[in-house]
Amino acid sequence: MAILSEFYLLLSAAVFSIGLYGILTRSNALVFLMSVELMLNAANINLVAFSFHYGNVTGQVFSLFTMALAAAEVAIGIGIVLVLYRNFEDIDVTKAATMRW
Amino acid sequence: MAGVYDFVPAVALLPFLAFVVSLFAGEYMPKRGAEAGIIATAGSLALSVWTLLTVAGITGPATSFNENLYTWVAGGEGAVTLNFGILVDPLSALMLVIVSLIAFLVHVFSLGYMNDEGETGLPRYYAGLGLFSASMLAFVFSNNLLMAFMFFELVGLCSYLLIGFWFREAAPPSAAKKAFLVTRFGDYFFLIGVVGVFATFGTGLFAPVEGAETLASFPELAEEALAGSAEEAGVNTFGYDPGTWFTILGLLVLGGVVGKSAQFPLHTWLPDAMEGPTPVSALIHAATMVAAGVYLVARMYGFYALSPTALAVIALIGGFTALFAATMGVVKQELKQVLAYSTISQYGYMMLALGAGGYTAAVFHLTTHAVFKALLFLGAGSVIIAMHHEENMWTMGGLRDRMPVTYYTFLSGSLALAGIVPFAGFWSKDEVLFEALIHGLGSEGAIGTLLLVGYAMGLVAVFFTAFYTFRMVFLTFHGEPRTDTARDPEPVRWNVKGPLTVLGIGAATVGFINMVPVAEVTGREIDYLHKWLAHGDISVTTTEHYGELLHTFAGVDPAELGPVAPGAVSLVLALAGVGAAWKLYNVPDPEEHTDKLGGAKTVLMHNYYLDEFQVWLATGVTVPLARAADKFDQGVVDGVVNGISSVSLFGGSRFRRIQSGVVTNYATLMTLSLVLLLVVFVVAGGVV
Amino acid sequence: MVVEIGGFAVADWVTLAPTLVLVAASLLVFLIDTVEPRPGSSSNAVLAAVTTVGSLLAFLVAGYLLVVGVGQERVTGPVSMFNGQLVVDGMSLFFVVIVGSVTALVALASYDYLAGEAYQAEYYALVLLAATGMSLMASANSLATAFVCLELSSLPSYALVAFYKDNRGSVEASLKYFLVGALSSSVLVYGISLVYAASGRLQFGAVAEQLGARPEFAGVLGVGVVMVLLGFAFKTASVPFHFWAPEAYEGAPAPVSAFLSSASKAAGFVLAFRLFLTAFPEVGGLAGGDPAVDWVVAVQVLAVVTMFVGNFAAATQEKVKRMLAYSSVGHAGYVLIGLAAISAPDSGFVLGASMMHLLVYGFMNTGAFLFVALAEQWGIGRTFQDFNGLSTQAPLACAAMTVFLFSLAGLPIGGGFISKLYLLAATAKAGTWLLGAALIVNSALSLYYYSRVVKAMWFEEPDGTVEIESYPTSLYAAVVIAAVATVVLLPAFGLLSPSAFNAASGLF
Amino acid sequence: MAIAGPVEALMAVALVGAFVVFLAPDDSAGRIATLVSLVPVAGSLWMYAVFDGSGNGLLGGDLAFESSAAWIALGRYEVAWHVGLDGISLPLLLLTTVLTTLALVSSWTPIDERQSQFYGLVLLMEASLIGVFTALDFFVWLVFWEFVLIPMYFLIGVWGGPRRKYAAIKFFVYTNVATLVMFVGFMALVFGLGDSVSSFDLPAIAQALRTPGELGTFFGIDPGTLRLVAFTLMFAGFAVKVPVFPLHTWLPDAHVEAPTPVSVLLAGVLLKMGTYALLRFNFTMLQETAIANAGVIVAFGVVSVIYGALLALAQQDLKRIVAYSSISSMGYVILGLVAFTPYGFGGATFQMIAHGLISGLLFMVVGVIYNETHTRMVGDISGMADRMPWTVGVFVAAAFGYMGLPLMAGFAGEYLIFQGAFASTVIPAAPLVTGVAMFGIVIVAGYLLWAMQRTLFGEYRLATDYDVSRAPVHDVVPLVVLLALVVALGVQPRLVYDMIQDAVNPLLHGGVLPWW
Repeated sequence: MAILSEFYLLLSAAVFSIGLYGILTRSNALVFLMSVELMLNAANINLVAFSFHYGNVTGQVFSLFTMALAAAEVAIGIGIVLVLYRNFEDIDVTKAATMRW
Repeated sequence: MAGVYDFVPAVALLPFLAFVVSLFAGEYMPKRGAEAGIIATAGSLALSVWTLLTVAGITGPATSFNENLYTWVAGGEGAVTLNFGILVDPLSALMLVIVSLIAFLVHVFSLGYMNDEGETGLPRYYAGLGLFSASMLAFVFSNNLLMAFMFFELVGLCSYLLIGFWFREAAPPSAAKKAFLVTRFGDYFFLIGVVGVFATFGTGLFAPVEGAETLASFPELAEEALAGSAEEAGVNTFGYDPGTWFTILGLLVLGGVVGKSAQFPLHTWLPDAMEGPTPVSALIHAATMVAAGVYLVARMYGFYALSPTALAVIALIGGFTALFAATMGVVKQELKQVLAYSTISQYGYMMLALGAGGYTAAVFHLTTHAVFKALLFLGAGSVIIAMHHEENMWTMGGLRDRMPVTYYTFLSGSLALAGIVPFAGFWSKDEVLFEALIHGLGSEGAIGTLLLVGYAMGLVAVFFTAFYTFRMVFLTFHGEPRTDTARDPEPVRWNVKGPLTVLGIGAATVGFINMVPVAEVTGREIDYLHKWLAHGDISVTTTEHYGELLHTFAGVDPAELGPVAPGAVSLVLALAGVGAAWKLYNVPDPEEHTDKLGGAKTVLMHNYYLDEFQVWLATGVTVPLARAADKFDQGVVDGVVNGISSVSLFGGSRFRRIQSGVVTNYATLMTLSLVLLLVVFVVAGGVV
Repeated sequence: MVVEIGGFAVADWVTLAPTLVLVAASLLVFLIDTVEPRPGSSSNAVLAAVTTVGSLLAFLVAGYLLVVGVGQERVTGPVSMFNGQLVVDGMSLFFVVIVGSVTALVALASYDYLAGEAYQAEYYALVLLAATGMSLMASANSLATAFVCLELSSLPSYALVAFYKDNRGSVEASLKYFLVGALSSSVLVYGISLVYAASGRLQFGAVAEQLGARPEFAGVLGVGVVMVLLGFAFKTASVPFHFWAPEAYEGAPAPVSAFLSSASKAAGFVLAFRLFLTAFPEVGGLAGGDPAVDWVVAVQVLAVVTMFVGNFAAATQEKVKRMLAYSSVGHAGYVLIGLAAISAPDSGFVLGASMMHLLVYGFMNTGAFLFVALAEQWGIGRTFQDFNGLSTQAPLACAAMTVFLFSLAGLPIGGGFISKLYLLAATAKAGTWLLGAALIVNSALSLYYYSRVVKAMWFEEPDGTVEIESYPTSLYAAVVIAAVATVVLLPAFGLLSPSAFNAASGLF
Repeated sequence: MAIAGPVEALMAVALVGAFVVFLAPDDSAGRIATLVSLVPVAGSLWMYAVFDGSGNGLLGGDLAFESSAAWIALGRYEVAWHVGLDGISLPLLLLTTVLTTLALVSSWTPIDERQSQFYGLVLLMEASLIGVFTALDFFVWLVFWEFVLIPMYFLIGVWGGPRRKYAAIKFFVYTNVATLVMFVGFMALVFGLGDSVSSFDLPAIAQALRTPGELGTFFGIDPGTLRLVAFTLMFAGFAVKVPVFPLHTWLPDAHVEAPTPVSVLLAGVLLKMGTYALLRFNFTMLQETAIANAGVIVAFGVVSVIYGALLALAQQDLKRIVAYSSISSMGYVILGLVAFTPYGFGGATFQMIAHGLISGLLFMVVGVIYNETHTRMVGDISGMADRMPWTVGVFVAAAFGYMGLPLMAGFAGEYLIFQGAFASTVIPAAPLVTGVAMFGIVIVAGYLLWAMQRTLFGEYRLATDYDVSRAPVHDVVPLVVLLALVVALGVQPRLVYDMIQDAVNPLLHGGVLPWW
């Protein structure tokens, strides 16, 4: 029996919210990155689920793109975290706050 | 054909040229520009006399002249055209002669008063005199109200320049300022009046201009409007009853007259104006500035004659001023101050005459006054030269023997001023009072009563006039010299004595042009001035016409009364004044009797506190008001502007703190705004 | 598919030539650097030349295509390719012109700016790749390509901001940029997924077709649309996803700031225009009737708030570069008027105004940042006071900066005057009085803070401690070219405004 | 119709000249700039001599030196380069060119640093001022209108007094906001006209707006309200420039801080932009609205007259006095404009010229005294007539000109305005209102006479230790030229008045007004 698409929506919303929660509460750059991954994957859930719902593959294909881009983003992100550590001796994102106002 | 009228503009242009020449080339002339002025005013005098003769019909048939010469602004359709033009009729021809004569004599006298005294800045002085004469002459022959106003204002400018001639001292610039400002205040009303007259009638012409299409004058139109309906006459009375509106206009114009002719309550500038060089005072008082006001009323008498209210106001102002100023003249200690108040007083008489329907009497008094007042001032100038610029009469005394020419001419002027028969002032003042009396008696209703009140005040003033005049004469010339300077005065030269002599003779004789009582008694037609003004080419500016207007519109009519008895009354009063002065001051060693006046002395010395009042108006009301406005402007109006800017910048400086620099806060804010947008636009379904 | 360009029949992908040029240039840069015997030793001049010429070529080609009418109504109509994933029309070419010109200026300026730095080739390559992404964004016609292009432009940008990897400012800027960017892209992609959930399509036109005026999942769609909107707000540095902008622009190397604040913003806007006007016109109520998702009002709100946030924060800044950063946010608010006032009967007028503003903005804002780059080169400091009396030493550059600033403020010294008034007129035309009022207030405020720089440069006395020794040629050239372009765009506004208007009208 | 003509030539000379001067060495910049500026003077005099326009340029009159070329398309609206002269613009053009040259000459003494920049900026300003008074397309006009601010900002900010920066930015932002407000108002009208106009051509728009029924409903705003809104916005925008109470506070600051030659141009020409625009826009295009609200408008004018004069009375700084009195004088222009009579419009326009010359003269003469004494405070100097007789002579003449002395230009302007306003059927209680406004002539006499008495006369005294000598010839020449012009226009206003009258009469014809 097919699961109603609405449930996928709920699931993805939950995953998205978890990711968002992580971003809001954690100051570790790596956790930040992971949370972003969660949010991206929430989108992927939707894409795949509704691809199934509509019976076209557009969504599924797009979710592949999303994953690839997520990986690229993380690659850049890790690089930045590296230089962050080099300059601030910490990967706490709240520490890098010299520029403000 | 080139007649004299083609040269009338030159009457004013010549002194104007003198102004230019003196100003720019005076420095290089031996007499520092006086030459130009003397030649020019002599030329003006010659032309004026020629004009007078032409108008009188001596050189040919008697004619008048009224033409527009120059379009100042052409309004095109729907707007009046503003012209400059020339009106030469008996009145203006007479006035031209008086003005140019006095101007000429003043120029000559100035050689003695200014050049011989080694003054600096003479080119400026003579330039000022030239411009003064030019403006006044142009004012006199103006054929419309706007042109008259313009030169009237220029006269004011010149008085400013000349009163403030000694600009390095403190008092003259202040007096000059006051003179201009007070008269400007009057001119403000005058200007409204001018604008109003043009807006009402579409013309400011004093008399109709004949031509291919006859241009009506505004007094005529007003008459038409009063007689018929305003629409028919093409007159816009702005929703008022024509009579009321014309009265308003007349009174507005009168504002300028009151200012320039130093009538109550705008007379305060005139005593201060004594700060100017004495020849300038002579010019101002006798023939130019002060005369301009009265002349203006005479010029547009056809308009005033339509309004009983305006006439009553004029008469009352005149009568009151005559008395009021005379009382102040009694206590003054400086020679020129006495003369100043006498001027105010005498112009009051003229106003009284005009208000009372005595047009001829006013012109007559204007004429005689011009002569004897110029004489008195020049005489005073001569005394001042002799006294090394000391003006206080208490430092003089006994000058009679030391400067006889000055004394006798001055005496001639004083007798005229005091109104002693047969000197000029007697005839004219007598006629003024006579006219006031008969019109007061002859007119029905309130105006008659008011005219009688004016007459009464004028009559009382006769006594005071005689008293202060001879107080002045006795203190200055009689008795023993009270100072060393007075014992050994500086001699004066021909250029002082010459003008004095001419005027001295004039003061004694000029009254003969209109000896009404004599004419009445003898039955001989020697009231030349009456005849002169009664007829003319331009019928609407004749006294015949004015008489009709006064009768028809103002209800002012003469009573049947002989001139002899009233004349005798005023003569007795004058003699009483002289006698009182004789008693008090014609002693070897006179003393001040003013203390006997008690509190009244203080009031009189302070000129009834009117100066203080006006100064208070300026510095006690206007200046604080201006300061308050300034505070308001800086604080509120500009404060709002600066406030907006400060608030914005302060807001900005607080607001940017939202950019806290901590990236987690950014994420929070982003999330919050996302949620907010979702709530508003998705859950609530939009802002509306 | 075959299209005709200037009389020649060519394959449709040829119309993507500007983008291809950029790609080729970036590959060439990599190639040059690779064949160098020692890593990192390739000539700065060669690299800069390749980048400049490449982007200039892209600019020229795009301009040529625009002029001959490719993709426009008067010739062929929009050229759609790859199943409608990409489209070349007046709008895309117009924005490629913007991106190309900005990139060329930035590359030119970078030659001096990068002198002596390491990793030059990477820098140029990243610039070119980001430019490629931006130019593709102008052509993206589906949510998928949109996202991909957007990331293609974003990812190199993060790296570029962090170019000075030993500089704390640069790194911090990059970190914030990246983190905000990552969050934004998650929001964007989640929004895309919701739109997909509501419509089952990704291609813009198909989405619109599928949704109609009364979509089935209006709630889901609404959330999706708002999230997509915010995703683009990141790219255009609009409130509330603008937080990265002040720091990124301040910390990044000045040419990169110029690049991001001009080109990247423009690219974000073109995508937003295309997406919202071709995918969500009916749900937004543009075709009449009540909107299902009132994104027009949402954009209006964002526009007003963006203007106020950007300008008010800029008003009291101490550092010139940061002031420019905030002003860049403010300008995003102005440009948003193009979408916010879109409901007018004559929408091409409004959108054309936004496009023209972005075009002019490309020159004047780039120029202003490049001037800051110049100042950084001189080492005179970053605050307003540090600019005191600069005009006595560098009058030409200061004159150019004055042109930029006044043009940004909307004074008739450059094209910014007409484009801003065009926008203001657009608000009047659309009857959105509130937007107009906000524009006026903010424009006034912006004049105040822009002229603070002018005041410092011209009115104040120099404190005498700063001696300018070098006059870097290429940086100067870039600044002067930008200034000339800004000025020329005033009289020459009319050469481009019809293109913008037609391109804008073509979207409806 | 040519695509370029003498107007462009004048602008080009000033513009090119500006850049030449920018590059010229400092010590010759003043001379070069003056020489350059003589070309526009000669050109505009030539235009005056051969002027063959008639009627009002916006209402279908024949324009002289008209040229037109397509420029920008904004949507379906065409912006065209369109310039031309009618009887209103030509006198103002003359005023601009003459006053610029004189201001340049009068700068030789006080401007002693960064001369080439100074003179270049003045020429730049001249170019744009020429544009303001000749442009007939709204956008073209607007470009020039706004561009004027830029050189002015620098001229105040760089060469000004102690608070120059404050004054410059205040002027800058204030007037800029005003422009934007006005712009929205005008655009609303243009868009409200809908399909009947497809350009920003001022004559076309003016004629469309004067055609009943052309203005349609715009976003639910009915035409009457739209007119009122647009009128208000435009009036507010222009009122800042004029300036009209309460939008005037930038003016005293700008004047006081600006170097004298700049004050001359500011008072002489820049303020006239405001009244010129009011005449061209509000009182040409939206007459119905102006007439309906005449009471309010005239109140602004009258309050400006009296309030400005009172403020002048409270000042101690000579330049501030003149600055505030400008507010007063420009109030008369408002009074004249709202009268809707031939003399009202004509007098207002003439007053622009007259006030331009006289206030320029007065500023210049204050500047000459300042050059020698380095103070402008009334309390600091007295008896200047002793040391600088000719300069003081001009001062006195200028002051009396300002007070409205007959046979000087100011009187002609003011009198015509009064004449026009008094008979107005539009102003409520016109005689009374006019009478109240006229009281300004008394106050102006009060403060100018007071200031003259304190500074020029009395014993010579100077609070600053400068060696006062007679002013150099090149300082005095501009004074004399201006004075001569003031007198010439006072004696014969028709030198320019006839063409003005010809150009303003059509404003009263046809359209919404009955012709009276």
